[in-house]
Amino acid sequence: MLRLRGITKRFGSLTANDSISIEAVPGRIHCLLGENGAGKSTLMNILFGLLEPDEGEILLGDKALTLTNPKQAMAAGIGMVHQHFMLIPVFTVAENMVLGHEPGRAGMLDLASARALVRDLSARYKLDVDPDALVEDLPVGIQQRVEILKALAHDATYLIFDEPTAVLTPQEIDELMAVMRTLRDEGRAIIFITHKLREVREVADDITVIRRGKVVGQAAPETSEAELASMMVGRAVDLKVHKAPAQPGDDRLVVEDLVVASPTGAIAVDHLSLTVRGGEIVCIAGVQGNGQTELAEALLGTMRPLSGRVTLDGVDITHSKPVDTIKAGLGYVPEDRHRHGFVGEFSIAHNLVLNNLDEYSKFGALDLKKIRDNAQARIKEFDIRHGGSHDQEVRSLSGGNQQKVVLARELSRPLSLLIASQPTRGVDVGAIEFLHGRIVEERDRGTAVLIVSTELEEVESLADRIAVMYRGRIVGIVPPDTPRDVLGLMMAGVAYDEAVATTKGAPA
Amino acid sequence: MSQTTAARPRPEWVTTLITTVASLILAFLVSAVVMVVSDAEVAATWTYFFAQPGDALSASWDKISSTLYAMYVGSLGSWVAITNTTAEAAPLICAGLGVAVAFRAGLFNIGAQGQAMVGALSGAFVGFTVTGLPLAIHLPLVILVGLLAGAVWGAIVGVLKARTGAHEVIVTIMMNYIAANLLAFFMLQKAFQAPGRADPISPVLEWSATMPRIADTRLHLGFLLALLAAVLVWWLLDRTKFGIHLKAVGLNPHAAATAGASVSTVTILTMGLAGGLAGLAGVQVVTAPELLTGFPPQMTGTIIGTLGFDAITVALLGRSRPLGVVLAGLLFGALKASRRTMVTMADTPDKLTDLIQALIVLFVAAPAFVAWLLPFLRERKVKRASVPIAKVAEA
Amino acid sequence: AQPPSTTTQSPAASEATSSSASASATESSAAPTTDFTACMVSDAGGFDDKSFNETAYAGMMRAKDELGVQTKQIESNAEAEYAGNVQSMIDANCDIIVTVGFALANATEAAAKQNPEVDFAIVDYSSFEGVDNAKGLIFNTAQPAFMAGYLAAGMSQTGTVGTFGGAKYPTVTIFMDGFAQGISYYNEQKGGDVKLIGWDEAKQDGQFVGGNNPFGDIPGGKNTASTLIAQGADIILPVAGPAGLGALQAAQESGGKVNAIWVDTDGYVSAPEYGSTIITSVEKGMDVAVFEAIKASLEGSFSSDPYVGTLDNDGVSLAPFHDFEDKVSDELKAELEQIKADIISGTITITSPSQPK
Amino acid sequence: MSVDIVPTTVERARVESPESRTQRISTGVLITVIGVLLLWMAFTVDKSGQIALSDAFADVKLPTLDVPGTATVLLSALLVLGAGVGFITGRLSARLRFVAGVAAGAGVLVGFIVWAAASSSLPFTLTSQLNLTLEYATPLLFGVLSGVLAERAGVVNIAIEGMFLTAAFAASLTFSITHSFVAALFAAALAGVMMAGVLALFTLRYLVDHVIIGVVINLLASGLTGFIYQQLVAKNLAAYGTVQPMQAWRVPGLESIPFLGPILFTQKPLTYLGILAVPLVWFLLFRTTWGLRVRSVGEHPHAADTVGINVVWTKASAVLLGGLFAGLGGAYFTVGSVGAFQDNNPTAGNGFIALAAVIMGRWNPVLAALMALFFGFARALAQTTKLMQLPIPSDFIEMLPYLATIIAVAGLVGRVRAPAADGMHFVKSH
Ligand SMILES: Nc1ncnc2c1ncn2[C@@H]1O[C@H](COP(=O)(O)OP(=O)(O)OP(=O)(O)O)[C@@H](O)[C@H]1O
Ligand SMILES: Nc1ncnc2c1ncn2[C@@H]1O[C@H](COP(=O)(O)OP(=O)(O)OP(=O)(O)O)[C@@H](O)[C@H]1O
Ligand SMILES: [Mg+2]
Ligand SMILES: [Mg+2]
Repeated sequence: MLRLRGITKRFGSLTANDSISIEAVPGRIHCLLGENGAGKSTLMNILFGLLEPDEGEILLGDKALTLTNPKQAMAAGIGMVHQHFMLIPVFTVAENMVLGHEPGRAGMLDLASARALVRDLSARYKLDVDPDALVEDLPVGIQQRVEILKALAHDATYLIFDEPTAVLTPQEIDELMAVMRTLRDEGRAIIFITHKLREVREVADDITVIRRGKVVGQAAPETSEAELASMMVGRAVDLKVHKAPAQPGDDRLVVEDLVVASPTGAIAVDHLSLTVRGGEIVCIAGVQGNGQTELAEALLGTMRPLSGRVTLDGVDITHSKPVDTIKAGLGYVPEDRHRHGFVGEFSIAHNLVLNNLDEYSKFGALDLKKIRDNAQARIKEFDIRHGGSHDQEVRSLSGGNQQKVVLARELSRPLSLLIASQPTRGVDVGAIEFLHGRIVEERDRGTAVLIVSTELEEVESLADRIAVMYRGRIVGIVPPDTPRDVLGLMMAGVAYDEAVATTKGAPA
Repeated sequence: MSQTTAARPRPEWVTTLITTVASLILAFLVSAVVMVVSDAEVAATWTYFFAQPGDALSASWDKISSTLYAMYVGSLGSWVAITNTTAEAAPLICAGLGVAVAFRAGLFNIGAQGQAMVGALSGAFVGFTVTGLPLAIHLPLVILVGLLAGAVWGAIVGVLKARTGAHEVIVTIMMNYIAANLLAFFMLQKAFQAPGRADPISPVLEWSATMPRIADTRLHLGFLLALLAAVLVWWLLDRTKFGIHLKAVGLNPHAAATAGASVSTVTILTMGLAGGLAGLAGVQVVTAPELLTGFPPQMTGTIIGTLGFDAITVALLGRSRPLGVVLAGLLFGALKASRRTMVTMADTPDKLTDLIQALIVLFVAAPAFVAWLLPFLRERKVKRASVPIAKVAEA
Repeated sequence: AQPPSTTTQSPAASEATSSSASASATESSAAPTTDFTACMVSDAGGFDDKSFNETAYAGMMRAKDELGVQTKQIESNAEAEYAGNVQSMIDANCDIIVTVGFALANATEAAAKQNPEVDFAIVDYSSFEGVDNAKGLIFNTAQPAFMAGYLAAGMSQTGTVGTFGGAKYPTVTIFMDGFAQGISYYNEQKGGDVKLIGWDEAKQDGQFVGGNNPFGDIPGGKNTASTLIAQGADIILPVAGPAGLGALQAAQESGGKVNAIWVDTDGYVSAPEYGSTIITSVEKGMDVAVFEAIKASLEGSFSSDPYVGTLDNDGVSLAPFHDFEDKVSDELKAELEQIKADIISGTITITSPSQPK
Repeated sequence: MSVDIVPTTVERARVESPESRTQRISTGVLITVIGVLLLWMAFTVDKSGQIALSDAFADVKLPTLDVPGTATVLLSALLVLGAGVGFITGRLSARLRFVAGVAAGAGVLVGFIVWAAASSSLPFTLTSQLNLTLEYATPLLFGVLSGVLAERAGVVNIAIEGMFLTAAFAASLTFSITHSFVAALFAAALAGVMMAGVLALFTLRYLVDHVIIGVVINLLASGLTGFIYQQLVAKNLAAYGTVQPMQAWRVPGLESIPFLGPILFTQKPLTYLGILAVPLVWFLLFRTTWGLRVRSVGEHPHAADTVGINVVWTKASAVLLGGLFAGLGGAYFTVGSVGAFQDNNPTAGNGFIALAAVIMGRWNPVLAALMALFFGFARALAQTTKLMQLPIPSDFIEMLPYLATIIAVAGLVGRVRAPAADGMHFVKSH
């Protein structure tokens, strides 16, 4: 049995872990719950030797462990799947698998046995991967598989899974649950972190809830989702989006036969056609990496389509540059906000006008007062929490507030089309409530709204219509009340009718 | 009460000021050590330090103090010396701005050297071939031509980078060599040579193409132009849409593109601007009058010296901020101005200034190192009120 | 920009110059007997260029040793420093200031006009019109180079000889012109067909080390010489300052198949490690000229008439053959004596656009 | 058990993306323009060109080839034009395009060399050309390895020049004192490692921007060597500044192979060392555990950290080994080729050219070494043809290597992908 006792970790003045005690018992799955930034990953990183605690101790049996390095953790039988991929994209699966514990004599790299190791492991856990594939060529689901195999490679007794399901399809999640159960039955201890309460209820043997770095309680697997959510956040949360039925108007965005290739030449969007009307929300559901990003970028103009036609309110914008599509009324919330959403080193005020500078200039010079006034207004309107001034760098804001800056910028000018990719990824529950409300408000103003999301919950609660995307094509457009199993199968490329038939045939 | 005041963290600018001053002092200290160790005569006195410590100490002190005094005389010791400093600083500031502007857009412009060469060559050419114009027209024309030539030279790099993705570091290095060869070629053409001479040396520039100066000093219009350029660059970077786009491209090109900035246009214009500023620096070199002669040095193949490379150091020390570049330019200008007196008054090789420059930049760039060397500079451990934001690579 | 000329430094001179090369203003330690100060400003090469700055410097050092004058000097690192450096020597109360190289002409002229009480001398530049306290020191090196060309043509086994310069300056190409004409003269006299590569006299273009540092680039000099050797040249005249040392290395590596003729000073003395490959040298007596100018200034006999070094006044000359004393035939030696006499008497005229007028 | 419906790898139709299309067409236009130029050059010559296969003083004289001028240049021009048009029309498969690229390169070379030979009364000396190539490339080979090693570990290395310079000085000084090549090389390597140590210390420990510290090291090297030279060496050249440069070493037996012998087997020991070091570094990087770790810290240091690799030391080891190579390369500028250190910038920007070769060679030691050779070849070509009195001013011929490099990076190499974490700071945190 592995026990953490009184672990405290501080980052400057922030106490990420405040005297936390939990334990991992072989043969049991222990779920850790907590909102964003609660300190779950920090605790796990301490357990894996990546961070050293300021106070507290780790006990294996009744022997105290000093973990200053992952090597020691691995030697003690601990394995970890990290929240963010810890794979090297340009290495092969086999190379990633053995990195740090390379087989071979006298410093030589023995790739043959690395490959054999991969094959062994994937046969043993029925997780199929090609040892010679480059990780960057693999879909995220398979990359996650590699991560899991990597954690299993040393035959660890104690396994940490830090949010492994965030990037998986429902089917893949089922598969992972099965693997976890197998591992538990083999007598391993698992610590499992997830934000999806459904999963918790499905596999957990024990549940611990953490809030602001402190353990706030234990729960039984039978506890209801609403109860768990309020334990996490510390107040009652309304998980439902309230919206009136859509009043769709004219076609605003019309995409016909669009083909987009990635810079490497792979067809990412494959003869896709889609129409979004004013006053409706169309959600594109799909597993990450099926062309959603390229579609959004092609609409914005940062990628050049190979063929096809895009019109916005009747105006051809197929080959328009971002500067023109933005002028034409396109609001764009990118998927990866750190990379595409804002300039971290710029102030909040500047980021709030970044794509609309002409509006805030006089005779070529910036109108500083207008920019400042705008910042103050938006900060108030969107409740952007900052450290004191609108001159603060955006990178010093928390993730949720960064996302609010991006949305505030896009929603503060008249739009004809709003494209938002993963608008609430990594945002806490309270903020999600608010942002969803704003998006619905934008719809009700007659704007065409296109949401790209991999979160089925979000898709279901926002969409007026759901377009399921698979390998660059729309597999089908379905109403928002379509069952999850059907959506899941469609996201794996199965056509609607067939998916309905399959789920009927084999009730879950 | 006093307890709370002590616990308040220093404002950032105070910390910056302290470390910068400490860096300067450290750089001079280390240079002094090198100076003593490598001077055979002085070093010899240290071999019998324990017998006669006075000798070693006084010899070392003489060496160091005479050098420092000579440096003071050369750079600040008189009105003329001060204007010598400003005259040396002017081209450094301009070229430094050229490097700095590119840095802000995420471009490493090693090409200020070549850009200054073409700027100097074309400016000088207009300066000695065109005759009969009044100063009010001729000099601006010379400046404009040199600036444009530099801009074109820089923009070529921008175009290649934007259109083909060619790495600007490679291209600017190569463009430097090409500029040097072009310069050598033109200096052998009759049209560029002083009348009656086959040497690669140009005629003296027309009086009307020379920077006006305050009589009997080296304070000339060029220095004001350099300051003006710094103000303009500041305005452009901080107060215009283009400036925002430029900085955005430097900090996060993806976000800039998403926000509607054209990364290629910004790249081309920035390299053009950078080249123009370096070209202006070249013009400064060939139009600034000498104290002795009253006219500028004649154009030759190597007139630019190492200006373009010094400019990189100036930009780095100035942290790519216009004000920083001006201050760094003045500091390095003063060091340059003191080289002559170092040699004539203190018998110290003028290469020492290179060493001092390198050490200054090193210490300024590594505050953590300075704090390690001088632990007493460190702030007393207090619980910070604000969480420091280290730049953490996103996984 | 650093004009022609080459290495040089006799062992004795090298003692004298040993402290020189430091870029420093050294007060003479050899007990000055007078408070007369002679000063020198280098061009961009610096006094440690093993080349003409250093030769000129050696002249000043000789004045220090033999006349007991005090000395000061300053190096220039770039063109933009010339005027300032000359000014700093005026500020240092010098009595005569020697500037080295044509590039300093304007600064020297202005300084001379503004400071009539100071004497000036400039190496490789003629006197200035209407300035009577500045003396030009120039050298008709085409004359000994003519002799060297004749000699090389007579000594070549392959019938091909080569030359190259540092950069295409008149002070460099004058050697090459003289050399080329010497070879033509040999072909004319003997009906020979000796070919010169590296310099085309008619086009006034040829082979130069080039680059940013043409006179200091030893690898460049060596590679340039290698290409000449690859083409069959067995005698090479490098006119490239220290870069010419590369040619000596290339010659040495050929194992006796290729030899060289040095310029500026007697290479056998200044670069003894390559003595076995040096047939002779085209000497340019800068040290003598500088010494004489300082002496005249000290003695009050200074005039602004240009000093022109010629075969006649021994300002330029062909150095002894040293190791090649036995290999040069007596006949050839006699012919060279005759040529020298003919040049002095004007029977042979050498034309070069770079010649001092 | 659920069905495995997710494919293991993404296999999708591949087409030409707009980016690669632009790249292909600009390459094609570039090649075509050069082809047209060659075509015109073909008609400026009216005699045959002579290509000498051995130097004038070689022990074994090989015949001089007599190549028809106009015809050969014309043929090369057509080859180049064909390749260019092939690129533009886009009819070529990827493999054919590679072949066409190589053919165009060969065409340009042959065309230019024959044109030069035919325009001149002198033969083109091939042996000397190739010898000079190695001469110029030797220090670059070492420099390139230094750059590749550091940058593969994620440390941007613009300090190669500074390492060269310090090592050149150290080698010269040490040889002057000890008269031993071994000691000189040892000192040079040590100097390189020390400069690399400064780079490693300040980038890894004090988190200084890699570019800044690189520039500082170059300046520091110039200041230190220059100052000590003026203070110490110049005052006693006999004791501190006399170096007998390294002589070529003939590989017994192999040196007498006609043509190849005088090129490949009559070189300085440092040249052999440089050539051998390339496969060695390749082997270290791609076939050893250490190499895998070095590449991992250059791509994703946090991932390496999570498997227990000591990121900082791994990076430091690569940078230091790079310093050792740069040190050997630096020695070439003094004891390796011309003798004593001169205070006139003896390394002449070669460190920067090595850096360019690293980028052009896509951070791969073998490709980068080939780029170093390419650069050496271009400089040698300028040197060889300068003598031939071509109808181009020699200053323009000297631009050849630099123009060729720009054409290569702009037209052929294009956008390159650096190691993902190159230039980033590693702070332990998750
Ligand atoms: N290296 C660090 N330096 C400073 N603060 C940190 C560091 N690592 C984490 N934090 C902060 O500590 C807190 C806890 O972070 P942690 O990653 O453990 O949260 P989490 O519970 O895993 O959240 P999520 O659900 O988003 O993964 C956060 O506020 C985070 O910003
Ligand atoms: N590496 C770090 N160093 C210092 N402070 C940090 C660091 N990372 C985050 N913080 C601070 O910690 C606080 C919480 O940040 P964090 O990004 O974890 O918020 P969050 O709401 O959990 O967002 P996300 O879900 O995107 O992680 C913020 O005030 C932020 O400034
Ligand atoms: Mg978080
Ligand atoms: Mg986490």
